[in-house]
Amino acid sequence: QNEKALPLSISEYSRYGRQMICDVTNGVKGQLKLKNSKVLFIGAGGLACPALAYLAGAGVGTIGIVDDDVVENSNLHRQILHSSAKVGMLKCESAREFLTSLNPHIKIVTHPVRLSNDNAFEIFAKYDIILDCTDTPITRYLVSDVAVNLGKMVVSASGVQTEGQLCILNFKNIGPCYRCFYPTPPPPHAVSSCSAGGVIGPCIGLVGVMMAIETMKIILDVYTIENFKPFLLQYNGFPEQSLRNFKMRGRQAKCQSCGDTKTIDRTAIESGKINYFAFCGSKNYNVV
Amino acid sequence: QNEKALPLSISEYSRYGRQMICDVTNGVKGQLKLKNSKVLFIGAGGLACPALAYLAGAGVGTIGIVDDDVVENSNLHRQILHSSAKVGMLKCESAREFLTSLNPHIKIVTHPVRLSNDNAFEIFAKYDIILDCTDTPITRYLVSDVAVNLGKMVVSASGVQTEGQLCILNFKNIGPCYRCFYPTPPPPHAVSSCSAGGVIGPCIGLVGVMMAIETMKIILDVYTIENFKPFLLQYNGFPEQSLRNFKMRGRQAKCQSCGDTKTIDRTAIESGKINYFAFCGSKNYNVV
Amino acid sequence: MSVALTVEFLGGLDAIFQNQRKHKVTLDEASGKEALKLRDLITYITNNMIENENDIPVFIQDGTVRPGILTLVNDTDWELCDEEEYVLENGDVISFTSTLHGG
Amino acid sequence: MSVALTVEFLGGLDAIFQNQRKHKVTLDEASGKEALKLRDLITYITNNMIENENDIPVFIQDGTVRPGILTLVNDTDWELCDEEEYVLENGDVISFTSTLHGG
Ligand SMILES: [Zn+2]
Ligand SMILES: [Zn+2]
Repeated sequence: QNEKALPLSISEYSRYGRQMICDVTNGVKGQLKLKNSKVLFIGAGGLACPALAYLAGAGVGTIGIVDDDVVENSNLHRQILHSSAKVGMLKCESAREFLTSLNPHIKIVTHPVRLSNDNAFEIFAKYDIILDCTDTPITRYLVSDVAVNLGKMVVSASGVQTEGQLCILNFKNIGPCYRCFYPTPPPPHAVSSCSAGGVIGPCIGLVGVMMAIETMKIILDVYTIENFKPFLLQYNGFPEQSLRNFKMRGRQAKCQSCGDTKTIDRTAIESGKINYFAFCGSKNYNVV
Repeated sequence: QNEKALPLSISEYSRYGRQMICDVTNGVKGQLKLKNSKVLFIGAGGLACPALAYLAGAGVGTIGIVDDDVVENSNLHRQILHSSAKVGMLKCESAREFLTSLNPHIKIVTHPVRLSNDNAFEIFAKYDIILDCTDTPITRYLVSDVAVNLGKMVVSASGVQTEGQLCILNFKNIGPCYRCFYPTPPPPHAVSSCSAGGVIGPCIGLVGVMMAIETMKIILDVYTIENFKPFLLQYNGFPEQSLRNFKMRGRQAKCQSCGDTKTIDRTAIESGKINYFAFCGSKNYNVV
Repeated sequence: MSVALTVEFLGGLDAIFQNQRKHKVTLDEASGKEALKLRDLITYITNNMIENENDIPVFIQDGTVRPGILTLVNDTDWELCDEEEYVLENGDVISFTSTLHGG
Repeated sequence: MSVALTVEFLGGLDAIFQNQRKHKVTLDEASGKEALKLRDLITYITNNMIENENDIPVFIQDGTVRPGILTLVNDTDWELCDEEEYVLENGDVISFTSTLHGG
C-alpha cells in the first residue's frame, strides 16, 4: 500500500493512535477534522500555554498565535511553554519553537502584533475558531465583535488568583456573543488582571486545559446546533476544587453585535467608530 | 541590603511575584515552604507532565522522577514535556531537561529504574510527598504501602479516555490509604490502562494539573489535621466537563497497611513476602 | 413569611463580604407586602452585608447589580428567570459572580 | 410503595449499560416486605439493567459490587452509610464508579 494514499502518514497513525481509539474522536474521521481545523490563539500566556500544547499534541493542523509581548521572568511560574532561556523573546516565537518540536506534523503561524480594530479582520479570516486568552475587557469585546462579523466561534476564558471562567461564544452563529452576556462593560476600577491581581499557575493552567477540551469538542462535532446550550463554567481551585456549570442566556435580540438590529459591523469597527478604549473606560490597559 | 541575607534571590522574587501576592500562598512564607519541599513523581507520563511543569514553575525545591520508560511517538499527544526529538530518550531525563530550562532555581533528581519492593523505601525516604502517576494497581498498592510505612503523603490520580480520579492518601498519617479504599484488588480483566484503553490528552492533562494544585495545598498547609476530610475527585471531560467531589471513608481499623493490626511492614515488603504481582493477578502489566 | 437562601459571591466578590464565598441569608417579608423578590435580596445585601460602605459600588451601580457581575438563580442566568422580578423560594441558591479578565 | 432513584455508572462502567451514564430507576417493594435497601437495587441492576449476560461479572463478584468499584450514596462513600443495608429514599442518587488505572 502506498503511504500517499492514506489520509494520515504512518507516523501520524502511531502518534495519534491512543486518541483515535477513543469513542469521542471517532477514529480517522475525527483525526482528519482535527488536522483540517485552523485555530487562532489571542495571547500566548497563562491560559494559552497548556491549551496550545494540548491542541498541538492532538493534531490541530493549523495554529495561529497573536501576541506581541516578550517572555518575562515573572511569567514563567505559569507560562510553562516558555523557559528561562527565552526571556526577552517574543512569546509567539517561543511558543512556535516549543510546539514545532512537540509535533512537526502541524503548522504554526505567528502574528507578532497587538490585536486592533485595524488588523483583527484580516487575521481572523484565516481561522475557524478563536481562543480568547487575553487580559482585558477591551480585547474581549473586540475579539467577540470581529468573530461575530466573520461568523467564527470563540472559546473565551479568563482567570485570576485561584478562579477561572470559560464560555463558548457565537456557537455556529446562533449562540450568544460576549456582548449578549455583558452589554455594558464593567467600570475600569473593577477589573483586575493576572499581573495586578496575582495568579496560581496550575489554576489558570487548568482553565487553559479546559479551553483545549472545549475546542476539541467543537472540532469533533460533539456540540451541534441541536444540542448546544449556552453555558459558563466557573472553576475554583482553593480550598476545594470545584467546577460549576451555569446555564446561560441565549443570543439576545437587542444585542448591538449579533442581535436583530445590530450596529457593530466591519465598517464601524475598522473605521474606529467603535472605540473599545472609550467604551471600556480610561484605565491604562496592557492590551493582549 | 545584601542579597545573601534575603530568604529568596532577587530573581526568585521576580519569578514568583504573581503567585506570592495570592492570599493562598501567604507571600514569602508560602514560597519558602514550596522551596523547601521535596516531591517525588512515580511516572513521567500523561498525568505527570503537566503536574511536573506547574510544580517546577511554582518553585517546589526538589523534584524526583522515577521512570525507566523511554519516550515514544505515541506518547506525544498527551505527554507534552517530551518532544519528537526526544523519542528514545529516558522520560525522566527528557523531563529533567525541560524542567531545568523552565526553572533553574530548583533541583531535579532522576531515578531511571522500575519501582519495586527492593528500591521503593530507599527512594521514597528522601521526599515528603509522593505523586502516584502510574498505570497499574500493582504499583498503586506498592506506592501506598511504602508511603504509609515511611509516613509520607500520596497524591494519587488516574485517568482513561475522558475521565479521571484523584485522591490524597495517608494525609499526615491519619487519612485513609489506598488499601482502605480498595482492600481487594480488581480482577485483572477489569483494568484498562492508557495504552490499551485510549485517552484524550487534555483530559488526562487536566487531572495532572489538579494533582499539582492538591500538592500545593498540602505544602502550603491549606489542609490541616483539623480540616482534612477524605475525598475523591471524579472528573469527566465529555460531553460536558464535570467535577464531582465524593466524600470518602476515613482510615479503616481493619486495613492491612495502616490499620490497628497491620501486617504490611517494611520487612514484609522488602523480603518479597508481599507479592504485588500475585496479589493483583496475572495480567501482563507494564509496570510504571 | 420568610425565605431562607444561600447567597454566594464568586469571582473575587467575596473580598467585600468578609472573604466568605457562601452565606446563609433569611429574608423577612414586610407585613402586607407581596412575595419577596430578587430585587429585595439585592437591597438587603447592599444595606446589610457589605462591611465597608466604600465597597458598595463594587456590587451596585445605577440601582442594580453592576455591569460585569453575573447573577444566577440555582445555577441559571437570572436573565432566564425574570431578573430582579424573580420570586424567591425557600432553599434557593443565588450566586453573584464577577467576570474575570486575567489570562 | 416504591422509590424513584437516579443511578449513575461512571469510570467506564457505562459501557455495559448501553453507554449511558445516568439512568432513572423506580424500584417497587414486594408486598409485605420491609423497606427497600441498596442491596435490592444491586440485585435489580444485575437482573434487569445489564444488557449482555457475559458482562455481569464486570459489575458483580461474590454476590456484591466487585472490588475496584466504589459505590456512592448522594456523593458519599457507601462505607459511611451502611453499605448494602442503606435504606433507599425517593430522589437518592446512587453512583457506581470503576476505579481508573491509566496514567
Ligand atoms: Zn450578542
Ligand atoms: Zn489503609
